[in-house]
Amino acid sequence: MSFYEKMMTLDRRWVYLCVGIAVAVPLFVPFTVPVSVTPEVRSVYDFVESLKEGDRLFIAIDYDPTVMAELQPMSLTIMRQCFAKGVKLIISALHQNGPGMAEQLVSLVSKEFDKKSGVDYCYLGYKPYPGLTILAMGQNFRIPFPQDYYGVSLDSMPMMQGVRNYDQVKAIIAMEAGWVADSWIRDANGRYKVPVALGVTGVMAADYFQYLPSKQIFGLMGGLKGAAEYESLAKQKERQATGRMKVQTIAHIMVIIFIVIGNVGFFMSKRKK
Amino acid sequence: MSSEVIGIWIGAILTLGIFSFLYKDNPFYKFSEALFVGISAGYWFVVTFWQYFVPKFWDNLSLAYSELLTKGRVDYHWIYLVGGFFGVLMLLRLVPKIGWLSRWSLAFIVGTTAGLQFTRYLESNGILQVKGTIMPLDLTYPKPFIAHTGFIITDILGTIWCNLLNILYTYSHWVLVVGTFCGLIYFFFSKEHKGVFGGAARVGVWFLMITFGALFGYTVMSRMSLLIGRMDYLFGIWLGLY
Amino acid sequence: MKEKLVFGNKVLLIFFLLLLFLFLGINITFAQEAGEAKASVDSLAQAPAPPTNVVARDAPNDNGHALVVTWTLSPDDGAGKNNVVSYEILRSDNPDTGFVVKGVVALGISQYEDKGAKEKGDKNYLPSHKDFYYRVRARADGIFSESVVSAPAYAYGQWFHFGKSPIFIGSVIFTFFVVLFINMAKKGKELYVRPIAGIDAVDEAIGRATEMGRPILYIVGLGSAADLGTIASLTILNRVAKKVAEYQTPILVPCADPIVMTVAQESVKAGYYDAGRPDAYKEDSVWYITSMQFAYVSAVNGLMLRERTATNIYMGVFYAESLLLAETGNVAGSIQISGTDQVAQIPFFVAATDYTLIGEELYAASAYLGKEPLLLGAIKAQDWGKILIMISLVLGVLAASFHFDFFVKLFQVKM
Amino acid sequence: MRWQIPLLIVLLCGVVVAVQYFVPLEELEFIYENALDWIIITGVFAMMLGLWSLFRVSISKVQNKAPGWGYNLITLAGLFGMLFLGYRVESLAEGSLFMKLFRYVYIPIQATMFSLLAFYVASAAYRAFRARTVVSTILLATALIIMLRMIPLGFLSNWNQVLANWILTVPNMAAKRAIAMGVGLGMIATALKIVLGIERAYMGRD
Repeated sequence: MSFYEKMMTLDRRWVYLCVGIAVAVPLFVPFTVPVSVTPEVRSVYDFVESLKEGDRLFIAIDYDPTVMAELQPMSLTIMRQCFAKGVKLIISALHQNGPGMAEQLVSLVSKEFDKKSGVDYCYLGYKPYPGLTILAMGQNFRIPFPQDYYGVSLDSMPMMQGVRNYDQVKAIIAMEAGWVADSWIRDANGRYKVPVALGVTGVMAADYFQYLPSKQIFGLMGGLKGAAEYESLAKQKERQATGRMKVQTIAHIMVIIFIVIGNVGFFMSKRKK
Repeated sequence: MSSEVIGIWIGAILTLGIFSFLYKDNPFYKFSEALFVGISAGYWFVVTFWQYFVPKFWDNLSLAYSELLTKGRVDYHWIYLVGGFFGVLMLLRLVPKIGWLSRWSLAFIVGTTAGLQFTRYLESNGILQVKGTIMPLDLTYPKPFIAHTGFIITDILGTIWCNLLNILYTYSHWVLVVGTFCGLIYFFFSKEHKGVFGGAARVGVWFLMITFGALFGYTVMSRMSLLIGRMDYLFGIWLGLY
Repeated sequence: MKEKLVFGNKVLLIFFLLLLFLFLGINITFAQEAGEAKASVDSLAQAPAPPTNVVARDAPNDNGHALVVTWTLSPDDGAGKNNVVSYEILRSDNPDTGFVVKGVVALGISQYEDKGAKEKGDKNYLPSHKDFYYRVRARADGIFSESVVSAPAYAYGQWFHFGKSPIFIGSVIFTFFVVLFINMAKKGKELYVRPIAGIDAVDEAIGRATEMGRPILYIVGLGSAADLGTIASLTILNRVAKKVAEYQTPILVPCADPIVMTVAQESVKAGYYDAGRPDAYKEDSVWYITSMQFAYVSAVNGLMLRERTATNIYMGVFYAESLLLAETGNVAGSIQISGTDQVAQIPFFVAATDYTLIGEELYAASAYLGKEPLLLGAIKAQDWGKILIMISLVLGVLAASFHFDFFVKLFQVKM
Repeated sequence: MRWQIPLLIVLLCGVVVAVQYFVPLEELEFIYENALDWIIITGVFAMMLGLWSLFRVSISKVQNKAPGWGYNLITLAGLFGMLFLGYRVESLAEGSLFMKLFRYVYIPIQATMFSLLAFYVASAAYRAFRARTVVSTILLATALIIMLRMIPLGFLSNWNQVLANWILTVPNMAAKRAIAMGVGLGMIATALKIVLGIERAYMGRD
């Protein structure tokens, strides 16, 4: 059997071994794979980076623990970036199973930066009817949320003085696992003209690109890859998504290498005949 | 040692047992497989029994029975006996002479679900798909984000590529309609795939292949994630290496 | 057994015609006079003007436990003071008192369906044939104003769901096609069906297994007897079993669902019976393993390598296990033929098996393999269904391109 | 009798359920909802047939000392162990030995079986994705375009992303629709054949 024919008929166990190594080794060896940053992620990052101390940003955490792996890194990175710059955050959680998870995240990051509820951030929590809540917040945050998640009145909070509705926030960055994303685009951006950027799961990403050219959203982060791109821009210490993405990249390269080997073998041995 | 630690060890050893199948079939795998089959069949029976049989059958009938005893009236919960009747007929298969009675149960299940699926799929796979495909053949599909994303169009290749993508996006509706149409022609059974008709069927096959390739490529990521999860279990939770 | 329809086609046609008449004969219009709604101005200064013209009527196309409330938007909704945020819908069975909020809708919306439960015990129970009154509130920031009470309305069930008319018409047409072509087939008209590669390969694959003296493995998939793909697969199994019985090759059918197992047993037994060898059928050739997806797969994978099956046939409903099965079969060097209606799994079967029946081909195979005229008639009906779809597509796309949207409305299904 | 009654049941059940879809009356809904419950109950009874089948096949291998009968013994041990431990409803609560077996034996094996797909996806791609014909080249090319999204290629990645999005939303959608319509027609034809009593291989012969 010629060399090229061998390339075509490698024992499957070699393939298995290489895949195993490709997945296992990157878990141990610290190295980075460059992530090519797409413009739609960069525009989110550039926007957050352009915020000044004291500016207010609205972050929507509308997912539940089942999609944490993809969306949590985005929320985490953006919140850290904001707190480091002294940007004040208003955070809502409009997914039924999400508020507890979002609360953990908020308290974790606020402790890291020693930020205080009501002064540096305001966690609103959950209200049913997301579409209605989003519309009502366009009038006044206090309609759906007279108090925050912890039961503190919004009027008593220093950071909420003079903050009525979306007019007083720079933008909304919404982390979405479902149709609530449409409501942010249609209601918050469409009706109240507040800039919206989305972080969505990998499967949803393809459906939301269409809102970019019409500027209905000014940025989009899709799945693990979008999260890894954002992490590579933010250059923070903890990079959950990058770690996972690194393994995915190596594994995909491995699969592609095998496809190439098979095809090279196929063409070269055909040419010989 | 806590039961958790023992459990993790057992899980890890069985995990390795299944992985060993990649090399070749061996006693280690056979053991894991045999245990897996037994436990899963037992688990499934127990769960179905407590979560379906008891609440749906037993509880309803005991309710009917207690109504009869206390109030002396026959209430509608006795209707669950019909399910039990068909169930018992099913078990009659084990009695060769009257085993044919189990056909009644099969007839009931298959007939009911056939009636159910008939309207359901006519709607979801027929009417709604046609409605979704009826779209104006205009060129207003959202353009790609070439302008938006600031592609670097410095050389000729870049320009050609950008124009190509633009054309693809511009004719999206055409491609969608033509693709669906040709795909349907491929599935046409009354005529041999020859001539113009065969050509259209061929285009249909191309569309099918694009879909299959895309689905395959798309799935690789989620399959790799599963393996990463197992590696985490072995190296992280079991061995505690990171 | 006589291949005779138990019920004549004429009876069926009459039945459907009757249904059609029923559908045309029912009077659908039912409207109630709207109560004159006077705007009651709230004492508070910033309150929006109340909604007017509140009308309640029975919700159409339902089982009689819902009412639809409509109103004219408050003048301050999107205009005027522009401070309306939402509307609240209140209901009571007494026009004077006892109004409770039943629902909330966003500004700009002037309709609400008050859907109650049909169970008496439910706290959301809404009885049929009982009068109810409605009020609608326009709510602004911390303040609201209320409309006057609507005229009474009661809910009742309907005899036909008009929102589903397109589906009804579709089912009448398709049933007509099926009955027509089956009648033609019965009268002895030759029906041509083009060769399908995967189906022709089945014979060859059975022959190969016979030559090698090794068994054939037939996997019905993970579907239940409620899945039509599984029923199609069981029909194919019947034809395969007949050929297998003729060639005297052993067949193995491990199952993942007890009901499917019993049906598969009948199906295989029938195949042996058709081949004239009912005594050669072994009850243990069709058995049950477990219903849990991956446990089932692990057992089947072991089986393939240990029994060294020459031919593996996968037909029916498959999920993620498709590639696990097909790759292992590949390792074992078996000839593999697959077919599924699950789009997500077709790519893996295409990549890892020798022949794949794609989507509808699975259903065609069940008729084609037997070459029974009655079943072939159904394939013709499917083709006519496709012709009808293609005509609708062409006309619809043309109509839509010239902005006649009536054509799309023909396919509008309202639930 | 052996044939007429089952075929009558099929026709009656099929027509009633299909008509119920168009007639929203409460009375029909009641029958329909109960019929679904009856199917579930029948299914639970049928489960015993399944367990009996598994038991009989395993025990006959053990009795005949067929090759590998020891493994059948393990299967039986697992099966009866679970049945024994699950004798009361409290066994389904977290922390019982029943649930521990599920968690530490069933879940790891299940997840590992599933993860074998990572290896199989690679070996299937290696073997099948060869540019032999036009059709297989199209298959190969689209799979590559979609997979390349995960790999950093600088500015090429952006272009590839745009192309991949188009493939996923346009031609992919077109073919999926065609398949869905075909499958739908096949399904409703099969359903009709069943209800009309033309398709009856599933009931066997005498």
